[in-house]
Order: sequence, then structure tokens, then C-alpha cells
Amino acid sequence: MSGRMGGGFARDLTITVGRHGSVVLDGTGIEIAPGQVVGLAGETGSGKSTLGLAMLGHLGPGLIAQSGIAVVAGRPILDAHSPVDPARLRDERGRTVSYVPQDPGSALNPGIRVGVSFAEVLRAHGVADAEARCAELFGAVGLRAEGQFARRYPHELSGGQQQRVAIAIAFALDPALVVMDEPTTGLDVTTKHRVVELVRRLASERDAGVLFISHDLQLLLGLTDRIAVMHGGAIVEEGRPDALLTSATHPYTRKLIGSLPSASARPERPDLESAPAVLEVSAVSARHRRVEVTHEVSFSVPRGGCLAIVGESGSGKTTTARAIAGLHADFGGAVRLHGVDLAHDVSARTQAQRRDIQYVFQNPWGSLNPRRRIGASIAIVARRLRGLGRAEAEEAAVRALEAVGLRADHAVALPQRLSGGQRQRAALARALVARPEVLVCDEITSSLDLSVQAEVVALLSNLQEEFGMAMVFITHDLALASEVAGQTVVLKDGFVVEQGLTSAVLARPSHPYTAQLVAAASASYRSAP
Amino acid sequence: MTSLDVPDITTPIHDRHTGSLLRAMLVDPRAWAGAVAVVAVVVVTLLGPLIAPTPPGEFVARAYAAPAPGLPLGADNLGRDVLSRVLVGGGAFLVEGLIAAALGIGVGVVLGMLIGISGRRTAGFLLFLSDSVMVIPQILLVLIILAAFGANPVTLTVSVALAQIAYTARVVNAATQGVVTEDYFRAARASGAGRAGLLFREVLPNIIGVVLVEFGVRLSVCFVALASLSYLGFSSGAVSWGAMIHENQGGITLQPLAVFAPVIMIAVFLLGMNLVRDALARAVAGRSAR
Amino acid sequence: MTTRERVATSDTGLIARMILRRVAIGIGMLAVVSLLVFFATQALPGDIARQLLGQTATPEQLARIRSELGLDRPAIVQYLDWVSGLVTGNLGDSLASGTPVSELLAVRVSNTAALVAISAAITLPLGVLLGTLAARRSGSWQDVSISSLMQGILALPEFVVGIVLVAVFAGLFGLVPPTSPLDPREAALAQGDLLVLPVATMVLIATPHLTESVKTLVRDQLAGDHVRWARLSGIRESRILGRYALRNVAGPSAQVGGVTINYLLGGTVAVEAVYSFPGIGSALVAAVAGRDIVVVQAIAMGVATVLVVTFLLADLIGILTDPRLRSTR
Amino acid sequence: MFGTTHSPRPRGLRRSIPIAAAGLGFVLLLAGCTTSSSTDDDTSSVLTVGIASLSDADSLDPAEATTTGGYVISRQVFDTLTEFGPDGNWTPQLATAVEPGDTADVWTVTLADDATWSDGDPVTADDVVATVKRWFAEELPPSGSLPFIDPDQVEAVDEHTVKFTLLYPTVTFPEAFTSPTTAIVPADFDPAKPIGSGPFVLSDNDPGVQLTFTANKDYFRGAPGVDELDVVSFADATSAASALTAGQIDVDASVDPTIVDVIDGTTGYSVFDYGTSGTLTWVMNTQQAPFDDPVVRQALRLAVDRQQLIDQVYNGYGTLGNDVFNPYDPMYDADLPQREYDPEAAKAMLEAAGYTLPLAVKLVGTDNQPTSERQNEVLVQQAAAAGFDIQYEFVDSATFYGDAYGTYPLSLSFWGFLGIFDQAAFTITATAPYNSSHWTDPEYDALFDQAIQTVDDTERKDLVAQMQTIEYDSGPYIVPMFLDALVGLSDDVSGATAYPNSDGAFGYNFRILSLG
Repeated sequence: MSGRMGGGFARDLTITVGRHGSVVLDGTGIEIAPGQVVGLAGETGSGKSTLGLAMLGHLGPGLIAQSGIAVVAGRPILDAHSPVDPARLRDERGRTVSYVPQDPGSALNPGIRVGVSFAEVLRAHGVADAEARCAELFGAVGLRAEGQFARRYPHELSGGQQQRVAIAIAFALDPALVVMDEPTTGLDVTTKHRVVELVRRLASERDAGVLFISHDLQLLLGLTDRIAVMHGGAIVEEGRPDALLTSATHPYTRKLIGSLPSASARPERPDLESAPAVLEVSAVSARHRRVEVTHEVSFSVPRGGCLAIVGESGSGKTTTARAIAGLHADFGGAVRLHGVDLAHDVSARTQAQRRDIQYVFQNPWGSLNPRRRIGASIAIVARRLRGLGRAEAEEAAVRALEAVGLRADHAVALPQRLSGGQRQRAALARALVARPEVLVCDEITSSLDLSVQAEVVALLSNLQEEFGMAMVFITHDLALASEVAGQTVVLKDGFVVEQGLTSAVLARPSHPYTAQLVAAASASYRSAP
Repeated sequence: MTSLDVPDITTPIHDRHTGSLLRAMLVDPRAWAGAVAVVAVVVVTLLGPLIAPTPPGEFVARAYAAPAPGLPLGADNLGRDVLSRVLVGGGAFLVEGLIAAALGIGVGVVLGMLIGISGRRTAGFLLFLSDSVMVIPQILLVLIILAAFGANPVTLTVSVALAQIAYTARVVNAATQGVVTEDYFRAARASGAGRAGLLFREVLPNIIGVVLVEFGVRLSVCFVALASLSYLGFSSGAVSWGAMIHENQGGITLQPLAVFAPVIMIAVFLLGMNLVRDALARAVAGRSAR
Repeated sequence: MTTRERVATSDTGLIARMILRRVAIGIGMLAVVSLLVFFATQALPGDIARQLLGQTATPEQLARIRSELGLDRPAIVQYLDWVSGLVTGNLGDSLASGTPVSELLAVRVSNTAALVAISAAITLPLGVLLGTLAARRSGSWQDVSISSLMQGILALPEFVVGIVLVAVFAGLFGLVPPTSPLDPREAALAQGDLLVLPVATMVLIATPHLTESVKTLVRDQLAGDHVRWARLSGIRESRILGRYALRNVAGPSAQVGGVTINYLLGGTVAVEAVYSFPGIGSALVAAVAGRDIVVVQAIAMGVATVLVVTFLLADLIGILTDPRLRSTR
Repeated sequence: MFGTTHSPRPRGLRRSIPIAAAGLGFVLLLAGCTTSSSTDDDTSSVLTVGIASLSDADSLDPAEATTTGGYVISRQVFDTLTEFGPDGNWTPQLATAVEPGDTADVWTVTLADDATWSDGDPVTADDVVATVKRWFAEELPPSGSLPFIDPDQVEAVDEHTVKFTLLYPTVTFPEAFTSPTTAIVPADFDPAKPIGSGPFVLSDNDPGVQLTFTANKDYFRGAPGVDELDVVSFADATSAASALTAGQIDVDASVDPTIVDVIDGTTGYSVFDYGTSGTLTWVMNTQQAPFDDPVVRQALRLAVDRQQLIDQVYNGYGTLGNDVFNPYDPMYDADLPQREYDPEAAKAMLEAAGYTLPLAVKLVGTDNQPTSERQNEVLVQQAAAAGFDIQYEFVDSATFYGDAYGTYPLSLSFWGFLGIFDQAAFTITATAPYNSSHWTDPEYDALFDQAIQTVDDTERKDLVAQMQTIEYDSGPYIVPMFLDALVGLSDDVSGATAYPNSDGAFGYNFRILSLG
């Protein structure tokens, strides 16, 4: 491997859909030096993945390179004017430039052991001593190097482990450039940070360039040597993270930076301390197929107050939220509304009880019936739960839409016409139209782009005050919790490990796990002012 | 009240409910070819009785007389005009197949949706039952039912329909699972929607594509089954394509047209149906991919 | 370390337990089938006694023959008798001839077994081959021509395929005999010329479904993230097809293969009728028409058992090739 | 050898279309390499007869035979005392003589003295007595068709002579023993191992598939023409015919009339055709409206265009019927005027009797013969012109002969191959066990009783003419035509002979055929 030139660059890349279709990449370029981690930020559809894949000489179906080149280690990988020999390209991939996919769970071949997956790539490039390399690389990414681990199948690994395997494979042949496409999406905060540390270390140790694609600006700020911001198929801003924070010029970049959550706790409102509890959750132990997933979770929410439930995926926070709403009926313990025990299953609750607790789901793409117009989806709730007539319900739906910042004519649209943020607003409107006492929000911002996320959070806070509802806010992001909730409950493996005022939890975490969360939350801002 | 900027939608927001599927199919040449075939057969069936040269029962030639001037498709086993019988016999056959498929689909869809929204144990048991039924090859199942109730137009149609239920229920259940795990279904439950409301307002509109494709599949299966049963000697009696196959199979070497004319009509219809169905399936897949 | 990290013990004990569970399910299915078959056939109008005596029957003769055959006992008693017979391997005696069904159908079973086995031995590899080819070149002329051909055949009832083959290969070219009256004194396999057309028909009617299913499975695999990643890691196409696509569809393909066997067994009914092939398909049609319910029941249970075992084997292939199915979760 | 296709290797995929095509071609090409299994290499002659169709219900016990296969077995393995010969008259078979006493209530049967069972024992009078007693002791079907026999009055006079003393005088005694169900079996008969005296021995039996017979070289009437007889089942007449013209079989026992021309047009094959007394007859139920009215019965008889029926359904192969049975019986009255198609007259009769037309009638039929459905459809068509609106319902045969049998207003039955007296005794007289028309006529019954005791032929013929006149004028049966037997033969087969009064090809007397 001596004498190789590290890193890679792309120049003047224009990629379109078909010969005359819309422009995906608009004459843009990027450069990654050896040992450097370059972040590529931008929202969904900004073209960042297309650029990343172009560095591997891969164009998606129907895409055509109109101009420009991509070069890695001095060798052309993509050239719009003289096609690269497919056999050579195949050999360069994996050896000179490699790829870490977004979801290693689906990218690792489910049918073969991870050690074999590793060996496959080496074999494809004629490298023999797969076993030794495997031990070395698995060790380097922090996976136990002994044979047993390599003999596992992908589904037997956690998401973090799967991602480490993918990274190990990407670095297996000491490539000049590694393209990582949103490699931390779907990982827990703590795992995410371990993976990021690993990437930094490997890049510098092995002198490889890393192109790290992510929509998560906070993450990039802490990880990268340089950040490129993409918007509309072109890089609109580029610079060192600290420089970017202070002196970004492009409006889009400014908006991105502006929407970063600040880790300062929202001041709790003293008047709520004495307010009576509207919702009590008492020793709720929920089961999934006879396995207990939460263990005696208890808390109460005062009228008009907001409580955050924080935890990583699998901690039981969504199950708890669903138990409150009566959507998960298999639990022991009690949920009380105004001191009255609620039936476990929603269908056994009274109309008024159903009205008083409203639920907003995580995924705005799935929470609205795609075959029904937005207005109808909202109106039907008003008719069912408030007993309004058809005309009144439609009227109420329009008002609810306006309350969440949508327009009356959104009522006649089908959900697929709306963006993610708009849908989440519509889902909120559907909850609000019932005039609930308690609003349960289940990770309602996690699938939204960063800038949209900030908007929705701000809207939520306003609405809560305006309607005087109590709120249960589920999130995996402690920073986000601190922005909206006066109180916080931290869940780990179904146990409540921390409970109290958000400010107190942030300031003096009593459980090591909470401390880890707090550290992780502040780590992303270490470059922030 | 809020100062947040809402991305403006400049174009008027109006959607046509069923538009997307239809639009996807309108640009698909295979869907067009299929539709033309289906429409052609249906038109022949509708106009046939009006344009048939002779009454279907009239004896016009020797049994199995070969095609001749004035007898373009030859004569059948009793010396009746094959062309006239083909023109007249479509209605009964198409109606039988349609009823069988609609019946099977109707029951199967409701059953499949019910399984889809019932509890794990109930659903598991019902699926086990339907798997057990599906272990028996369909033709065997139909023959057993036919044996139990004798062969006449009603039992024939119903037994073919019954044999479809388990298959449809399974497909619909799988599709329903997809809806039940969606949050809008939970949202409807949380807002107090009843069982019927859940099935027909939340589930059905969202699996309608799957149901349509399945209907296409079942229609083909039912027509093929009815034709095959006719061949095996279980036929409905009236002037119908199925009955023509049954009546004339004895002379197939002598006057193949008497059998193949109805078979070709059935095949063209089925082929057209399959093309439309596949186009629909592609459109449905395309929609769910978005 | 999270709970997800728990390693599934993919040892033989686990596999044995899963197989036992599937065997139990299979037995349960057969129980359901036996109830269905028995009580459907019990509902027969008219009965074997009439069929046996024809138009010259007298009421006395009918009563006597019914009681001889045990048809006048309560249905539940008959069912229990029948099931306990099945469990001990006794399929009962034909109502028509009084001969044990096992004896009556022995030759037919071996004929149909030969027909189905040979057809499956051709159909399964052929369907996988064509399906893979079509998937690999999705949208190409190969894909379109294979799928059009398959569509065309799917639109035809089985007997039509048979009749066309007879007309062309027996009638027009005189290459093969038009009918297949196998000599019961010889093994079916020794009468190859009589098997050609029935086997060709079976292959033609069963291949389309298999091809389409394999095509979908392989195409989905080839469109999967793991294949894309393998391509981006420089793995050769041939290896991608083998290790990343075909290997992963072995389990589901085995299921589809089971369905194909189901098609083939169902297909024997029409195919055997076309060729006068002495097998269980034609025996079934005759027994249904002749109300010989013992024979109908035996054939239905026999076919169901074969298919339950087939699907059991398919499950086994799935368990052995897909590590995820072996997981304890 | 079928199972070995090359397992596909990924690298060869580009070439897989030719491989796939080759795979199919391979299957078809096998035909060329495989030798036909039906040709035997030694000198023994094997006659292969295709029949539609054998069934599991084919009985090895001749007394219980109700199916084609059962009749075939009975005719090859056993002998009857008498048979209907090629001229349509009864002739002795196992018997050498069947003679009445003075008053036809005592009959003496003399057996052939050289007949032996296939195990070598001679056929004796004791066997005949045992056979008859067995029918009655076990209530087997022949006991129902021989009402005049008193089983206690059947005695063996000597080793080859049996004396029957009847319950009442019956001149048709010899005819009653022509049916294959009345075949004589050994005294110690075991249906599981049928030992018979017939021209063949059953050597292999695969029920519903194939029957294999070996020639009984010591058959007392001379060895059969071939060494082995294979009777192969075909699902339907079409496949049997194509098997014949493809050389797979030598004899097609029942050719559908519409495809006679195909076989005749194939070099090396022809159809042997002769008229029979078999008929598909419409039975009018006289207990139900409208057929309780003789006017309606006569009107429907006029509404049948018999010649058109023969032409359309039977391709011309059939003879006109005149609503009375068996033209091959010497007693048949050929002087009755042939009834012609006259829908106008029928209509006029119905209107005169006060019926509003069209007159709705339900016709129930089954596939008791391959042509039954066609014949019913033709009736629906023809009778419409005479003002009948016939609703035809097809049911399968088990349903047809089920509990509703005998209650259909109009139905199609298969009869014939019986002498006029037996036919009357079975289906016409008041005491006839199978009279599904429920018709009774005291005058007819009196004539029957008188005729069956009348030994003098001329006198009896006169009585029969009176009986047939009553049937012709007011009877419950429409006998539109008589069926032809159509047997497809390879030119190698010789010995074909007409048996007009016996069911099946040559009455299933395959011993008369030889090869080459």
C-alpha cells in the first residue's frame, strides 16, 4: 500500500434524472484530505447522498452524470466524459474507496456470519489472510476479537455492534476514502457518540479520508474537521466547524444553526408545583408477550404542566405512553385521570376519557390515514369525541389547522401532499380538536429535519400554554426535553432511574446512566459557544 | 397566533382520491393492452345475443361439421352453430366467474381484516385454520365440496368461491397487519372508532389496492377452475362457455374450434385481466414505495 | 451490553425443538383437514348404496347394503372409527369394491408419485432458473419475454395446455402417444413414452407460478441494501447473485416450492383426465362421481399428508438456511 | 432419467434460455428413445381393448355386477346358461338344451358335459343349483329379476341335468338366464378368487385401471382367438378413440357416434357397426301432472323428431323407435304405424284438452350413457315447437339414482337388451320392480299374464301385439330410437360379430376376436 495518495475529491459534478430531467447535483465538488473527517450536512433531498455515492462511482437508478469527475487516491472513479472500466471500478470499490451504509442491519447480508461478510470483501480483492485482518480490525473498532464474535450473524448483534462491523469492513483494506452515509441514524445517543469517536480515531490512525454524511448538524460540529453544507444540489457553505458556527453567511446555514437546541433547561413554572395532578401513572408494569418491559413506572403530571420521559429505544418509554392512551392494554398498575382509574384498553374507556387524553405519534408519515383528506381526519375526531355535527366538525377542523399554523385549504389535501413538518402539525391539530386535558407526544420531532424540529417544538410550547393542557413529552434527547419539560423521568430498561425537575436532573444527575446522557448531550455542543 | 413560517403551497391543494392508481395505469401500455382485451370480450358478451346469426339451440348442420361458408366456426356436438353459441354463452360464464370471485373475495376480505385486527391468539388460531385448508389443493377442495352438495350452477359457483376464501383472507390479513401497525389506525382506535369503523374506514381504504389485485388473481383462478370443472364433467348446463367445453370435448380432434373458441375467449379475457391486474399491482407497489 | 446482544444458541437442541413444534403444527393441520374432509363427505346427498345398485335397486337391498357398509351409524362414531383407522395406517375399505383402499390405490399412487416427482424434478430447477434470469435482468427482453410467456400459460386452464400438447406432439408430429394408459404390471418409470406428455403438461402449468415468485424474491434481494453494499464493496456480480441473493431466498423459495408441489398435485386431476392416466387424480374424480367416500377421504388425507410433510421440509430448509429463523427471539 | 437436468451455475445464466428450451425439448425427445411398452416380443397374441370406463366398483362376483367392468369380467370368466346370440334369439351356452314341460312351469336344463372350471373340476348340475340358491339366500340382484323361480324347487336330476319347477308358468324362462349377472359359479364360490368356466381367466386386476385375462385354452366351446386380453380403462370416449388410432389399443369398445368418421378415415382402422335393442327412453311419470293425462303423453311422443334425433345426436347411427321395446325379439309387432314428428298435431291435442301453452315440464337427466345429455337437449329443442317448455336439469348419476329417483316428472333411462317379456316384467307391469313411471293398466297386466303362459308362438305373438298396442296408445315410455353398437377396430382384428340383444361391444364376447 506504499505510495498511495490519500483522500479524494469531486469536481464540477452535475447529475440529473435522465438526460433532461431535474438536477440532483448542480456542478458541485468536494475535497477530502487524508486523515480528515469532512462532514456533509443538508436536509433530505439536498443531494448529499448522491454526492457521497458519486465518490464510489455509483449513480442511482435513472441518474446520469452530465459533467465532472470524482477521483480517489489519484484514480478516477467517476468521469462524465470517459466511462470508467467496470472491472477496475469494482476493484477500486472496497479497496480504494469504501462505504458505510446508513442501516447496517439491512446492509449486512443476513444469511452469513459477520466474519464471513468481512472475509468476503477481502476475498473479492484477492487478500488472503482474512482471519488475521478480521481479528485486527474487529479489535480496532472495539469488538471482541476472538473467533466467537466473528461467528455471529448480523441479527445477533446490537445496532451499534452492526455499525462497528460495517466500519471494520470499510477500513479493512486501508482505503484512501471512506464514505459514511448517515451511519449513526437510528443509534442511541450514547452509542452514537462511541461510533463517532471511533470514526475520528480510525481516520487519523489509518490516514484515511472520511466523508461523513449526516443531517445532524450537532453531531457534525463535534466530529468533523470541516463541514460542507448542501442545499438544492450544491454546496453552499464550507468551513471549519467553529468558523461555521460564528460566521456562516448562507441563509440556510444560518437557519440550521439557529435551530440547534440549547442545553439550557426551561425554567420550571412555580405555580405548577401546587397544581393538582391531572394524570397519574401508578406502578405501571407493561408486558409484551408476557415479558415485562416496564417495571412499576410511576409519575404524575400537574394540570398545565409538562413532563418528559427520556430514554433510549427499548427503554419502555413508548410503551408507557401507549399505556396512558389505552393503546397498550397489557399492563399492571393504574393510570388515573383526575383521580379516576382508567380502563386499560381504550375501547373500554368512556368517550370523555378518550377525549381528555390525546396522543401524537412519532412518525408523521404513518399517523394520518393516507386515503383520507386532512380535514376529514381531524373532523371525524371532533364528531366522535365532541359530538359535533358534520358542519361544526369541519369548522372546528379548520380552526385547529389554523391553530397549528396551517391554512384552511390544507383540509382538502391528502397527507402525501404535505411535508413531514406539515403533517406533524396536522397530527397535532387532530389531537387539539378534541380539546384534551393531556397531550401525549411520542418523539414527535425525531423523524423531522433539524430546522423543522425546532419549529414544531416551539409550536408545541405555545400551544400548551394557549390551550392549558398538560403534556407528556417522550424523547430520547435530553437536550430537547430540557427545552419543553419542567419535569423529567429517565427510563432505562424499563426502570425509572431518575425523576424530578428537569433542571435538577441536568445539573445533578444521580444515576450513572443519566450522567452519561447529560455528558453525551453536552458533548455535541463542545464546539458550540 | 404563531409567528412560525409555514412553507407556502402555491398550487391549490386538491387531490383526487383514486387518481394516483388510475393515473399510474393510464400511462402503462400493458394495462392498456389488458383493458382492450377485457373490454373486447365484454363487448362481445353484451352484444353477442343481438348479433348471433342463429338461435343457440337451432340445429344447422351435422354434429361437429367443419367450418364452412355460413358456418364460420363449424358446428358443435349437436350440429348447432358454434359462433352463435360463443356469442351467447359468454354472459353465463362471466357472471358465474364474477360471482364466485366476488363472493370469495367478499368473505375473504372481511375475514382477513377481522383476523388482522383480532388478538394474537384468535388471529393465530384462525390463520392456522386457513393454513390447514390451504394444505388441500384447490381443485381437490372444490371437488370435495361439490361431492357434498352435488353439481349445479349454484353449488359450482359457491364451491369455487369457498375455495378462494382462505387464500384471500391470508393476503388481506397480511395487508391489514400493515395498517394495524400504523399509527393512524391507533389514532382511530384512540378516538373511539368502533370495529366496523376501523375495518371499513381505516383498513379497507388503505388496502383497496391489494384487494383489487387479489380480486384480479381470484377472478383468474375462478374462471380457470370453472373451465376445468366443466372439462371434468361438472358443468352448469345453460348455454355457457364452460358448458361448451364440457359438451364438445368429445369431438376435440374432429372439431377443435367447438372447444377452443370458448377457451380462446376465456383465455383472452384472463390474459387481459392478468395484464390489468399486474399493472395495478405495479401501481400499488409504486404508491406504497413513495 | 444490551439485551439484544444475547446470542441465540443455534445448537441442535434448538433446531430440534423448532422442528418438533412444526411437526406438532402439521399434525394439528391434518386433524383440521380430517374434520373438514370427513364431515363434508358425510353431507353427501344420495349414497354409495344407490350408486352400487343402480336403477334396479330395491329399498330392501339399499337398507341392507347401507347397514353392511356402516352408513347407518352416527357420523361421530364413523369419524372416530375412521380416524383411529388412519392413525393405525388403515385407510378403510372401498365402499364400491370392499377392497382395502391401500390395495386399490397402490398402483395409482405409484403412478402419480412418478408423475409428480419427475415433474417437480424438472419444474423446481427450471422455475428457479427462469425466475433468477428474469429478476437479474428486470425489465430486459429476457424478463419481458419470460413473464409474457408465463402470463400466457397462466391464463389457460390446465386441460387446454394438455390438449394443445396432444394436438401438436401426438396428433401433428406423432412423436408421442396421445394417451397414457400405463400398464399396472410395470413400473411407471419404465413406460417413459407414456409419461412424456403428462410430465410436459405438468411442468408447463406449474412453472409460471414458481418463476414469478422466484423472480420477485430474487429481485427484492437484488434491490436490497446488502446487495448494494456488496456492490459498493467491490464484490463480484456472480458472487452477489449466489451468496447475497440466491442463498437468502432459499427459505422462501422452499416455501414457494412447497406451493409448486401443491399445484402439481392439484394439476394431476385435470392432467390425468386429459391423458386417461391411471393415477389418484382420475381416481378422485371417479370416486367423487361414484360417491365412494372412503376413497375420497383417503385420497384427500393422503394428499394433505404429503403436502404437510412437504411444507415441513420447506420449513426445515428455511430454518437451516436463514439464521434469523433459528433465533430465540 | 427424467430427473437429471444440469444444475444451473450462475456463470451460465446468459445461456439459460437455450438450456431451458433444451430441457423441455429433452422431455419430448425421450419419446423417440423409449420403446413402446405394449409390444410383446414373444409370439403370444395380446388383444388390448379400450373401454370407457372401468371403476373401483367393478365386481368380481357376477351376481353383483352393475358396471361395465363387472359385465366384462362376468363374460370372460364365467358362462351363463343361455345367451342372446348374433341373431338376437336366445341360444344355449353352458347349457346344451333348455326345454319346457307341457305347461312352461317346469323346465329342464341340460349342461354341456365337457365344461370345466378353471381349476380343472367339471361343471355339474350341483353348481347350477348352488348358484341359484345363493342368489336367493343372499338376496343378490338376480333374485329380484327371477320372480318366477322357487329356489327350493331347483333340483339336480343327474350330474348334467337340472330341473326347475316354477312358481307360475313362464315361457321366457331361457331368456332370463342370458344376463351376465346370472352367470353360473362353482358351488364353493369365493368372490375374492373367482374361478369360472369361461373363455378367459382373470390373471391381473387393477381396479378402475386395467383388467388382464389369460386365455382358457381348454374352454369347452373352443379356445379364444387370443392368448391374452387386456382391458384398459379410458376416462372418456375421445381418449379411447385417439388411443386406437395411435395404435395403443386394438379395440375401442364404444365409439362415440360423432367421431366414427375420424376412425373410419384413419388408415388401418374402422368402426364395426350394428343395431341393438338398447335404447335411451324417456319415462313419463303418470302419478304427476301433466303426464297423468294420456293426452299429454301422446302429445310429447308426437313432439319428438326421431330422425332428427338420430341424425344430430347419433350421426345417423341408430334405428327409428316406435315407443315399444326390442325390435330384435321375434314377438315384436312391426305392424304398428311408425309415429312421425308432428308438433302441430301435438299442439292441437294439448289445446283441445284445455292446456295453456307453453306447457311447463321438468326433465331430469344424468350421464347414464355418453349421449344422454345430448338426447335430452335435443328433446328440449324439438318439443318447444309443440308447445312444451321443458326445463332440463342435469344431475350427477349418484344424485339421479338417489332418493329422488322415481319422483321425476320426466326423465331419461337406459334400457333394452331384454326380451319383450322381461322388459315388461321389469318396467311396465303393475308389479314391475323398476317401473319408475308408476303406470298401471289392468288390461295390459292381464294380457301379460296370459301371454307369458302361452307356449304357442303364434298365439303368444298375437297377445304381445295387443300389449304393444296399449303401450303405443297410452304407455308411459317414449322409445324414440334404438342405439347402434359402434366398435372401433384395428384392421388386425378379425371375428367381429353383431350381438344385437347384448349390451356392450359384441356383448363383451371378446373370445370371438383374434389378431392377424
